[in-house]
Amino acid sequence: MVEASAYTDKVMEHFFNPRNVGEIEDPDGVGRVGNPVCGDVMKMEIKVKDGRIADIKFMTFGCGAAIATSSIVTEMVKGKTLEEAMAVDNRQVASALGGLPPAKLHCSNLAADALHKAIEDYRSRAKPAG
Amino acid sequence: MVEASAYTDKVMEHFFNPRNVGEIEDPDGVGRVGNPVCGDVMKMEIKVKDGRIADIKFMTFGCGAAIATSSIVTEMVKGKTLEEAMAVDNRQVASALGGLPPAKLHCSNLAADALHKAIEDYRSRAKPAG
Amino acid sequence: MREVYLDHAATTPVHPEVAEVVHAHLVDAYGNPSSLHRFGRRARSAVEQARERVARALAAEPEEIVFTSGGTEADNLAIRGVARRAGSGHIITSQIEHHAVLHTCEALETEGFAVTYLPVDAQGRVKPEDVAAAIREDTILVSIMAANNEVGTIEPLAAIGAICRRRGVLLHSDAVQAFGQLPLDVGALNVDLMSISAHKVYGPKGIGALYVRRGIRLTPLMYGGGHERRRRPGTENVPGIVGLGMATEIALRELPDRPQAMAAVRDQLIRGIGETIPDVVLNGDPVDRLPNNVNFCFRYVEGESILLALDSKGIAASSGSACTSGALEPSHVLVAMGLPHDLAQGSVRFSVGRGTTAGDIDYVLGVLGPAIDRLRKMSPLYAERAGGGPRAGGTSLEG
Amino acid sequence: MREVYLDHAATTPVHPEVAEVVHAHLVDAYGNPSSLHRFGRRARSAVEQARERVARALAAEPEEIVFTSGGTEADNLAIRGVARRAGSGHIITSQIEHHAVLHTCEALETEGFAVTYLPVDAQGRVKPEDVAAAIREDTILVSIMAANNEVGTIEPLAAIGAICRRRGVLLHSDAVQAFGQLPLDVGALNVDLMSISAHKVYGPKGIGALYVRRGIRLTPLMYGGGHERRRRPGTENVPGIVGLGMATEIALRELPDRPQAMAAVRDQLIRGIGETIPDVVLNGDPVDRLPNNVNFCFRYVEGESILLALDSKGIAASSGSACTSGALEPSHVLVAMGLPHDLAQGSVRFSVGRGTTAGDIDYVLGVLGPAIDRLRKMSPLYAERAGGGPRAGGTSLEG
Ligand SMILES: Cc1ncc(COP(=O)(O)O)c(C=O)c1O
Ligand SMILES: Cc1ncc(COP(=O)(O)O)c(C=O)c1O
Repeated sequence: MVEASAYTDKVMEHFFNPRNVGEIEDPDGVGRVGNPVCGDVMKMEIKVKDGRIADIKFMTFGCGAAIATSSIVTEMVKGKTLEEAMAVDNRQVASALGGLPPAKLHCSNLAADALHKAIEDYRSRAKPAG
Repeated sequence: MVEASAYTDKVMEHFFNPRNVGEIEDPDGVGRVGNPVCGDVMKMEIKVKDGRIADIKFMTFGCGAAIATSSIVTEMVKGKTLEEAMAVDNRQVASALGGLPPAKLHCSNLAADALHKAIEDYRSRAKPAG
Repeated sequence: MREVYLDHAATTPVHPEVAEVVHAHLVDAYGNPSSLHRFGRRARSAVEQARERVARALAAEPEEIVFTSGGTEADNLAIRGVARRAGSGHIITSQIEHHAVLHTCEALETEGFAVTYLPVDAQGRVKPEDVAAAIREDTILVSIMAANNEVGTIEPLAAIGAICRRRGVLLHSDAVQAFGQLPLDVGALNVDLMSISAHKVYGPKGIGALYVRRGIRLTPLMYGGGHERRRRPGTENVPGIVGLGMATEIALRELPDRPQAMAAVRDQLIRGIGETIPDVVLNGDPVDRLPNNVNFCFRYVEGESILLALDSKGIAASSGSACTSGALEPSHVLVAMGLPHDLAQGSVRFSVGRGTTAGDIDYVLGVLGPAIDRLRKMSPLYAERAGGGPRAGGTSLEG
Repeated sequence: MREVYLDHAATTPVHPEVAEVVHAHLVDAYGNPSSLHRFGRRARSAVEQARERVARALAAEPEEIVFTSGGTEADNLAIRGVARRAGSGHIITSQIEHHAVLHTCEALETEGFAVTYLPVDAQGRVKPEDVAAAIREDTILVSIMAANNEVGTIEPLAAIGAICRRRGVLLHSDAVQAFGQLPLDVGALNVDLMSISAHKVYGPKGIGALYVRRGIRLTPLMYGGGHERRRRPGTENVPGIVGLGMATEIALRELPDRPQAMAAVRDQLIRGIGETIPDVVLNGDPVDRLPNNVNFCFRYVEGESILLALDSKGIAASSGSACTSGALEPSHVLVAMGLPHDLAQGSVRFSVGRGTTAGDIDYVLGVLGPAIDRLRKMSPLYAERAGGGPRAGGTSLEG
């Protein structure tokens, strides 16, 4: 159990109204991180157009922090270039939410990792098979 | 400190209205027990007539139990023969008061001892000096 | 907003009669029970009356009751007290005990004691024959809870007590959850030490008691004045003790009816969840179960997110034990019962109370289904449930 | 009958505002602070507000405050916690500490620790130079109280703190009696650990706190949940904690005036006794003395009998520490100060409070003189005082 009043209003707002939930028909890149045995699982799917993230959707199994971080990261990077998106890290995600409880800082804050995986996946597909 | 409500009503009654307090002018026997360093000091003085305790008075430095046991023992033995008085022991004194708190059973319950000392003192005086 | 408190296993609302006597004793019986004077005597007699009430509820003698600051201290005093007194030896407990028992045992292991942590079956029950088999020459104590706080399973305490008595080994039982819900008779159960806590039975927090069978000597946890017959120093928590006494009295008075009434709403909730939400698993024993406990795993979703969703509708429940903070690990109880970690992550405990109504349960059922539904729609595990693996791309990373 | 409570050093009446917030939190903020939901959050924020209040009163940070079940537990946690963490070493304390400190140190001696019990002067004061001289290579802790509970002497804590800081030794102070009566600033005093207890400052019994300077690691007394930053497990005593917070707030608010007001009635009583009763001795320091403390030896009479006489007139006082029960020995504090045992037997402590009036003192003075007189008339020691020995016959027997 987390300590009470651990979450900021911003976390709660994203938890209750998550942006960009779902899956993308025929995504250009998919990133999946986490493991149900350890806690949270996040999946990010992206559509890329002109080197920018044209669309992004997530699916998350996890606690409030996991869902809120997933949601806000999609908002943060939509329309950004892939380079800009790769530069977003979990620390920035946490601070965009007004902070996370200490216990949640690591385990449930994997959204940027999932995003990066999705971008890497896109890039690896874009490359000719080596 | 003793535990609260440790004393019976009878103890309190004797503490507040002790019988036979004081000293006897020219006593036939005197018993003094205890030691201020250890707690209580009791002094019993008796007048003996026809082998009986014709008068008895006490002086006590000590706690409530010490004063009450001194008082009741004088009441118990006044008019009794010396043999009867010698048979009174501290256990009987305590039960005549309706009992004493455990912590008080030994240290502050010396009244019978003081009485016995007074009787012995009387007897030693009565005997021709050996 | 409607508020429905279904976290009575974490703590209970204080009964108004209890709050009243606590307040009265704060104001009127403020003396120190160790003091000789009338203020002290008033406090002393309030404490001793409470002691008699607690003793009566356990079929014990007043002098066998030691007041503590709660269930945790009672558990620590029992186990550490016996162990330190013995000096060395072997302790038997179970894998599903409260952390107050488990972590005390673990600390004693670092101090040279041997500890066996018995497994439990899929319902969370300790097998008496496992206790019998684990007893060694040097076993000094068995500690098995009366009922589990997470899944509500009632342990076969009488059978374990009979074994311990026969083998001459002391038995402690953490009855913090069972007290007030099950009749407890330390004589009939052959229990030598038993922990209870007031705040689980509509009493105040910060006060509990340990039953210590006459003749058992414990090394105290703390040193100071000679309070509680030299077993627990410190000025007595008079209002707390009086509150525990009153809560005990009320529990005893209501014991013929309260458990059945709670079991009725409990069963309404169990039935309702089973009928309206797919892919759920009831944890704990379906029959030998505390009358207040409902514990479900909701597949494909995580427990805390369910709690947040419920909380936003005024419903209070718990995932796992409320006493373990900051932990992202699944409940040690569910893991000991053999649940896979991912399933255990989705467990939620609803614990009803004496004030819970059928209407409360209807309200909860109306909220819960849609909440689970919404979360499952977000869950990649739910989306993948048919295929059994990731739909496309990506690899798994240890989180 | 008129009742005059002059035993505030044993415990204080709960302030009505405190009783009110305790009651309110029993009824309304009954959640478990560890719980995620709104009931838990309400309780958590009440606890954290109280922690801030206590911290502010000591000029400490909130995370440096650990709530305990009282002063006794705070003392035990500080001393045992430091000692067990260190594993071995030497502890310095004084002969006039509360039993919660002394008996903890004695227990640690049986566990292999070395302890120096410093003597005090005739006023009950520890000499800072004695502390300095006693510090060894392996000294792990000094524990000196801020003010003595029996005779009220204020210890030179700042001087001792400076020595300990210079020598790199941790300093614990039992400030249970000083808190609320003297300004306490853990930074200025260089104190690393400080114990307080709510019931001495018009708060509820069964709750206290230990200040633990940031960075100091303690081995806990008990094991269980991760409460109080892993320093003290168990469901938080929310109403008690809130009560301590409120009592602290009131004490802080009244600190500019309360001590002077109490000192005025204290001095009225000291003067009155000195003027009306012969053969008395004021114990403790006449100047560096807690504003609430009056402690006299009445020659030739025994303390308990005085208390009984006062009690029968509704007056509550104490002989020695209220925390030592069943003891017929004279106060260890008076003995350490060099009083002969027989004189020490006749000591009575009157401790005034924020509600004590000049009229109360007049009433006490009217009762006390005749009571002492009556008891002296019964006392063989009084009768013998001129001659200096038994008047006749009889011998002395060890009692
Ligand atoms: C089974 C069990 N044991 C012990 C405890 C600890 O009790 P307390 O919170 O009073 O310390 C609890 C509850 O927290 C419990 O459920
Ligand atoms: C100086 C001192 N330390 C410690 C204590 C113990 O505090 P508590 O009774 O809250 O355990 C007391 C009072 O009893 C005291 O006066």
